[in-house]
Amino acid sequence: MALKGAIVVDTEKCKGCGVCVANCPTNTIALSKEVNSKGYNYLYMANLDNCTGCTNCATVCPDAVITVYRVKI
Amino acid sequence: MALKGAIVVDTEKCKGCGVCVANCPTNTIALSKEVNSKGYNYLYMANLDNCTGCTNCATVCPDAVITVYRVKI
Amino acid sequence: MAEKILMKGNEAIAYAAINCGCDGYFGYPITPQSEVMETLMKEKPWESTGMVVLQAESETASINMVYGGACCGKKVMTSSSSPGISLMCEGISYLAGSELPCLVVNVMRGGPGLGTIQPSQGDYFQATKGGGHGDYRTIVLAPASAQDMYDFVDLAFELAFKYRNPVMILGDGVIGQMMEKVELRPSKPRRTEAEIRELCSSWATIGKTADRPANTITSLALQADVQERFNIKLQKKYAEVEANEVRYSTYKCEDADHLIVAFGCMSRICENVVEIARENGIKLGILRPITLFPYPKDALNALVPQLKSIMSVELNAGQMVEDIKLVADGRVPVSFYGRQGGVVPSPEEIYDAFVKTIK
Amino acid sequence: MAEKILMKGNEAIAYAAINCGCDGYFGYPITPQSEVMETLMKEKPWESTGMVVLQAESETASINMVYGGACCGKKVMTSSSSPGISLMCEGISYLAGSELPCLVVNVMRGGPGLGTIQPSQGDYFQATKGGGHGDYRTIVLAPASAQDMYDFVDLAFELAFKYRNPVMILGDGVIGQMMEKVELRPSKPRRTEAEIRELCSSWATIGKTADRPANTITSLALQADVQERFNIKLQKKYAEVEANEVRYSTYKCEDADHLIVAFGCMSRICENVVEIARENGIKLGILRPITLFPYPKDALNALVPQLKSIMSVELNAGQMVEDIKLVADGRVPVSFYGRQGGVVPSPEEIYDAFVKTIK
Amino acid sequence: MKEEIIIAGFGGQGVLSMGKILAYGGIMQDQEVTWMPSYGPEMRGGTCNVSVILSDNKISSPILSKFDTAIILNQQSMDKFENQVKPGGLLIYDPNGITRHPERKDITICKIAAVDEAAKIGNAKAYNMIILGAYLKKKPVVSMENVLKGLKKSLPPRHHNLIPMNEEAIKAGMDAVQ
Amino acid sequence: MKEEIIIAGFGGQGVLSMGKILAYGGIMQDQEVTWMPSYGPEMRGGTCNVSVILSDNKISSPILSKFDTAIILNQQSMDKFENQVKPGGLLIYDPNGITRHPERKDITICKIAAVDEAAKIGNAKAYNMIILGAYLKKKPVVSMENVLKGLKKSLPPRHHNLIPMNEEAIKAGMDAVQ
Amino acid sequence: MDIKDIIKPENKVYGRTPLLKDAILHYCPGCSHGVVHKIIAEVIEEMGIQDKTIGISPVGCSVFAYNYIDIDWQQAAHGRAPALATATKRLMPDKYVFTYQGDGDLASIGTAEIMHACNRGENIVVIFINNAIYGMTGGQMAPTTLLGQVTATTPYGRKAELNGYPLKITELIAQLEGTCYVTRQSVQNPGAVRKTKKAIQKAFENSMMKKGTSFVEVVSTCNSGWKIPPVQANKWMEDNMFPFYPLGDMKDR
Amino acid sequence: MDIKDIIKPENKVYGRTPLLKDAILHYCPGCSHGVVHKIIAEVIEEMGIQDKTIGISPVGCSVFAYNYIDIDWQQAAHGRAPALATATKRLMPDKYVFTYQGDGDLASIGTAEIMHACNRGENIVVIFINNAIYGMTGGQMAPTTLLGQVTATTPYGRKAELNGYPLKITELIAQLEGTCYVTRQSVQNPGAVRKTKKAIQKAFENSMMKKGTSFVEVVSTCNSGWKIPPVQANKWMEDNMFPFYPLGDMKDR
Ligand SMILES: Cc1ncc(C[n+]2csc(CCOP(=O)(O)OP(=O)(O)O)c2C)c(N)n1
Ligand SMILES: Cc1ncc(C[n+]2csc(CCOP(=O)(O)OP(=O)(O)O)c2C)c(N)n1
Ligand code: SF4
Ligand code: SF4
Ligand code: SF4
Ligand code: SF4
Ligand code: SF4
Ligand code: SF4
Ligand SMILES: [Mg+2]
Ligand SMILES: [Mg+2]
Repeated sequence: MALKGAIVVDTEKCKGCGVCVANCPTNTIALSKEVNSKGYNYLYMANLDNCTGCTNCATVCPDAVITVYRVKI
Repeated sequence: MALKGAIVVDTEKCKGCGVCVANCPTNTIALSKEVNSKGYNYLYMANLDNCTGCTNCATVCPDAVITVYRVKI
Repeated sequence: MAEKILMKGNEAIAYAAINCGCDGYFGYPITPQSEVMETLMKEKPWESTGMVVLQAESETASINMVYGGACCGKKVMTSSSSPGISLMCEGISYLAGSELPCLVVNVMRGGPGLGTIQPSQGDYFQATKGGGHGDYRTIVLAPASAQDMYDFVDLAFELAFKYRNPVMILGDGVIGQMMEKVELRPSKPRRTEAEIRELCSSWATIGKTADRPANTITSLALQADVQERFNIKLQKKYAEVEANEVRYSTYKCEDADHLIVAFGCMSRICENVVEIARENGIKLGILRPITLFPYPKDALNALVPQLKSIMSVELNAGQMVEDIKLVADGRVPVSFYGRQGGVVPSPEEIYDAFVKTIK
Repeated sequence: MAEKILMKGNEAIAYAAINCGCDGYFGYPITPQSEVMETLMKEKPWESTGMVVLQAESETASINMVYGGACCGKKVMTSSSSPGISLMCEGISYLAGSELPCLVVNVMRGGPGLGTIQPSQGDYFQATKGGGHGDYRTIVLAPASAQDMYDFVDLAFELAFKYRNPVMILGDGVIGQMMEKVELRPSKPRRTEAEIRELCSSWATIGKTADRPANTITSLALQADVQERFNIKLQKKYAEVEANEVRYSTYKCEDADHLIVAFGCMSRICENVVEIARENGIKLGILRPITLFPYPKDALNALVPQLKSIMSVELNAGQMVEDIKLVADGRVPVSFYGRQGGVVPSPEEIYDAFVKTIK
Repeated sequence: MKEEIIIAGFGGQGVLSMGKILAYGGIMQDQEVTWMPSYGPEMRGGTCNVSVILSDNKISSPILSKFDTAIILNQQSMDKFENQVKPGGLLIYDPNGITRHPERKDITICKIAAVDEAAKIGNAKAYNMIILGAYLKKKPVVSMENVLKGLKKSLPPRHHNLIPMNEEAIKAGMDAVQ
Repeated sequence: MKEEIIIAGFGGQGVLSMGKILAYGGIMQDQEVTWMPSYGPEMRGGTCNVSVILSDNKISSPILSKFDTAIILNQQSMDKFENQVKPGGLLIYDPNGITRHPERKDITICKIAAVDEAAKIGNAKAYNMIILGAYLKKKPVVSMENVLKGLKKSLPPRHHNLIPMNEEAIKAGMDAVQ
Repeated sequence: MDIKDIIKPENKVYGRTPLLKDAILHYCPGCSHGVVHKIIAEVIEEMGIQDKTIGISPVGCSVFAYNYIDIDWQQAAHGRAPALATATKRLMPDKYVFTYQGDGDLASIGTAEIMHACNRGENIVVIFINNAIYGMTGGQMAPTTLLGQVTATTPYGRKAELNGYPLKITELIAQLEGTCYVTRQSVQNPGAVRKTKKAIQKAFENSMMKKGTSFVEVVSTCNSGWKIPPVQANKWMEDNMFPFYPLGDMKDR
Repeated sequence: MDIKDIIKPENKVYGRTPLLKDAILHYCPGCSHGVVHKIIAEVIEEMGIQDKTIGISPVGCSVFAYNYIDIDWQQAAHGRAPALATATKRLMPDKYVFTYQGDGDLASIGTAEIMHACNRGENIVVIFINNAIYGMTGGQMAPTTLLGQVTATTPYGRKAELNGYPLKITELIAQLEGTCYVTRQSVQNPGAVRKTKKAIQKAFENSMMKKGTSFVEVVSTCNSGWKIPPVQANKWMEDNMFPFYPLGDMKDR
């Protein structure tokens, strides 16, 4: 049984610190080239398929802008 | 060779606390019945002959009012 | 008739605190006011009314404990003497800036520095113009007897909560150390949790419930305009205090040609000066400001037209005299007589000084 | 011509300290003045002049380090901003009470409490009437430019040693944070041990030698009469300071019908108000007190007869205006315009307020 | 009636509590009273005094420079207070420890060797009560009944058993002066 | 001559140092200058501005409510400062990150896409120098020579090697506007 | 499986706790304060004690903690939070009272207040954010700054002779009779975050058991003050702070 | 042999050091302060450093130390002596600088100042008179007051829940990196006095060797505050204080 996950990022509140990226075990996420209205390169799911929904990214996010979803498949 | 001692007390500065008396190994000293001008029962040599000049009394005196003399006999 | 007990002004503060439902006292020993905490510790109010009494590690800690307690809508207080009050300046500024009710008692001694432990009124400026930074005011009550010390505690808490503002009782070594008869007032219970919730739940930190947004006690505003709006609100409150809370008494002012203004212990001593003056055919009266902030400007102003002179008598180098001059505004000569460093002048001495000013 | 360097007022304080032979700086970070210590730490004067620079654990510690250093006849200083200065109130009272020379810099921010870090002049009362307890005074210098910040450091030490009294430079966030050209003055070496011995051996704690009795720095006197004699001596000294050390400047006062009194950054801003007024045919001038204690009473007094109005312009709720009124003494109407909480008014705004007062 | 008294001696002679009993006595007979001590740091050995006022009317100044009565228990206090007795007033003193006796002629001077009296009744702690007795004999400003009431008020209940002993000492003091 | 400038954007865009170089340039040509920053706590992300005055005469008020020139680098600053440009004045802005372009008709408005220009010369850090160039092109209040002298003064010696690169960026900025 | 099918309420496994208010945290990107705020909010939520919890914020970057966690807050003067907490807890013993303090606030100006509150055994929780610097005022040296560390007031690196030694205040606190639980944690990776959360929960629980003071140090980063980007800052912390400030429980009674 | 023959200058074996001024100490009879003053004066005399020694007196009974020991003195604000000493020593590194502080002064209001001066390793000497009470102000509880001990502010005896625990501040000080010598002594008998004197001398010597702070605690009596006569007070101290505050060196580098 595998886990499949997805995250939703509140991009306006993301500050592009990259701490989540460094803690993602599946290389799912990256910082965008674009900036939000605060001038930050916000987080997005670069490799949609990789995410296992492990919640690591959300756990370490200082701004609590990541919501994690997971299903068992 | 024995030691013989004597002390001189600055009776006006003595406060009659008795700490010296408690620390004299030879029971030489005592507090007077009379008071000095500050109202204290000052120290005196009650048993002149006992003193060995060991300096204990002077060492513990908080008011540094005892001078100790000693001769070897 | 209520029982009359012989007690020091400092003891009166302690008994009054227990009696008027004070919730907490936080203090640090300093002469001449240590009897306040000592009396509380002897009385163990935590076993009777539930009042908390704590010896803090310093005056800085004391005033910040008061800050914490005041945040909770509790009736809390501290007491100290001049150097200790200086250490509270930051804290008092915070309390005023956070609009918190509390009582600070200063039993003044001679300064500056370590000074002397003898009576003084050298902290008038500090108390009335703010020892701490920024534009704030504390309501300042000046007791002249042990009974005042007793009565002003309850009054102070009433005013503190009415205006959500620190109140200071500005006594001195004479008033703190002297024993007099004190008549005890009927006792008030401490406020219950429910009463506090009712009275203070719009601001106090008593636990955020679902029916209201979280309360925050703070004196911080990063934006200048936000801070300014707050400052203006504060000033409005102070204006209201000035309009409503002036307290003073007069003695033989009806026909007075000359006026002594004096507060605290000096107002009593000056009553004897009035007797001497009147024996000598001089119509002298006394205005005693009971609140130093708000200052009894109107009362003084109303007397000015009938007066030939005003003399301020203080245990300092001349502080309240400035507030008198601001009211007199050039219409009548204002002089000053004071002793410093803990020396308390006798009525005769003051009379002699007074006579010189009118010659 | 000496080099002119672009620097913040805060940096100017640091460079001036090194340059005028300051022996020690003790401080604690606080906005908007942290650049003072940061600049000193960058410049490492301990390697050049031998000046000691130490980050203390608090403002309380800082001012007491200053106390210790001042006891040794050294040129020592601290700097802080409003809440930090409140924590120094006890220490400053001790310094004054022990007649010690030192420099305290207050780069004022908006209060009360934590307030805002934006510019303010809300600590005028605290600085001039004594934030601490007891009757003491600090000499207070009010800079209006980075150059003033630079120049006043040396001046402050001169005055501090001349009168053995703490001197305060009372700046604000504008003056501290603004960069301007500063002309550096010829540098003075730190005093040598021999010079200090020569100058201060009658009082400083530099080691008791056989040729003199031991020196004790203290502000304590148990007997009230001893303390009073000391207090009277202090007051005499302050009177001397008032007689000799008043500093102020005037701007277009010769023909002025109206006067603005303003200090620090506000005195500069008000120069623009004068321009606007004169364009509108109103003869307005400015008196800028440079020393806030001693206050330029005589200068102001001399102007009163020619004036139709005086307005005090301050970044607070109205503090210096009291000192103006005490001089005006009812002879000319005195009004007040102020902004608070860190808001700095524009010349236009002040002009509008001024015009209303003379209508 | 108004009586202004200074009581002065060493710390430890019971000066303050003597004043307090007197003040409480005044309260018992419905008078106004003030009790104003000299106060200092804790360290023992210094002098110590208290001024007490008993009055039928409100008391203005609790700070006095002239007294109706001075009760003086050591030399320093003699030096300080002898001249502060009002003409016609009373000076009571214990000659023990006094090196210069009072010289004024315009006041009543009364000696009470209270140390000796205390030794007589075998209670050194009753020293101040003996002095009080001497004073009350000279100036019965407070009745014995009210003094005892005052004593009761000023002592904590656990010391009420000492009241009879104090009464005895007061009486001894009364008897020791003319 | 008197020029009153506001430079406003995010912290990190080099707003303060741009102002500083300009101020130092003024000093190099013997003018009076003031440089007054908005200041706040350290936390990143807020807006940040500095007003600079260059003047041949003594400068009274360093606090301004109207400016000859506004250099605007984000939307918040546009909202705040567009209306504070004096009639006939100059508004320079970087359209990058601007959602509402300036609307005033009584002032000169000048766009400079400095982010793109910086990318072109391959040096994102030179962003503020490009803006400075654009400004100096529009208002040559300080000569290039004095700007470079100012740069030298405002950079610590160990960074003097960066001056040529900065000069290049200023020139690129000059070229990027008409 | 399409992402749309995953992102459904019933599949949510982690989200922002409602105890965090909607505001954008004013902290710098990557700042540890945010993580600690979040887990405090989660603990309060999970324990169901929102209406019983009083927070006391310091002077320091986290002065504005009150804007983020949806409980009643007191904002203390610099260093004095333990004094406020003492009074608050003694006057309302049925409340959970915690202070949140930086290293400048707690270990420098507030040394006396924290030592004495802990020594009295006040039944409060202390959360101590040790980022080895003064963040708010622009990166000056803190008592906990490491030797050699560059700050605005130690531009050449902290030197013991000039600036004193880094202070292990937590080790001292652990020895005070009044503390019942003293631990040092961090929040740079998911495991660390979870441990810290557990520690904070335990501390809150202790405070109702009259066991004394619970003290949770969180070794943290201040990337702005350190002038190191967030991810590298976490690495720097592991490499430099952890050897000097080793993680783990120091006391648990 | 007649006493007259013994009392001759050449036979003098112990007398008042000339470093003690002629004044009568204002201390209560039997107070430990006097003994410690005396041995400090002796050490300074014996080391020949009168002209190089600066003393810093506290606020407490010993505020007047400057009236007794014939050296230059600074009188510090309550608790702040270590701050004065820090500046004094840094500005005049060739001087011997010592503070003399009571337990209220050092361990209560002055906690932050003593901890930080010691942690910075200031090259000063600290003499700490622990008499477990506030002597000067009339016998209130000190941080070092024992549990159960009766004082003016703990009239029923100190209770941990109400008044906190007695603080072993010297144990904490010993752990600070900046201290080189930390010892606890007493002065109730000749042997103890001699040991304390040696400790003080060593502390003074250390301060010129740039080894850091030397800290000498003297467990003392306050017979007035304790309301126990002097001789019994010494006994009470041995029976009650020594078990909790054991004598001896805690650190000697
Ligand atoms: C009495 C006082 N002194 C100084 C300051 C300035 N100040 C604000 S925050 C701070 C230090 C912040 O450092 P820390 O406690 O470590 O918190 P951080 O910002 O690192 O989280 C200082 C010194 C102040 N506000 N009040
Ligand atoms: C700021 C301040 N707070 C309080 C006091 C009052 N005070 C004087 S001495 C003292 C405590 C003395 O106790 P300790 O330090 O133990 O010395 P001891 O008298 O026992 O030798 C206090 C609280 C003061 N002078 N200044
Ligand atoms: S940790 Fe949070 S704030 Fe940082 S980049 Fe990731 S989502 Fe954005
Ligand atoms: S939930 Fe786990 S796998 Fe998915 S993005 Fe976050 S860290 Fe990566
Ligand atoms: S120890 Fe000294 S003061 Fe005490 S009784 Fe003996 S001689 Fe007198
Ligand atoms: S010198 Fe020794 S023997 Fe002589 S009196 Fe003193 S203690 Fe006794
Ligand atoms: S300055 Fe440091 S502590 Fe403050 S918010 Fe930024 S990273 Fe966090
Ligand atoms: S009160 Fe205590 S410490 Fe003070 S002098 Fe008396 S015995 Fe010594
Ligand atoms: Mg920090
Ligand atoms: Mg003590």
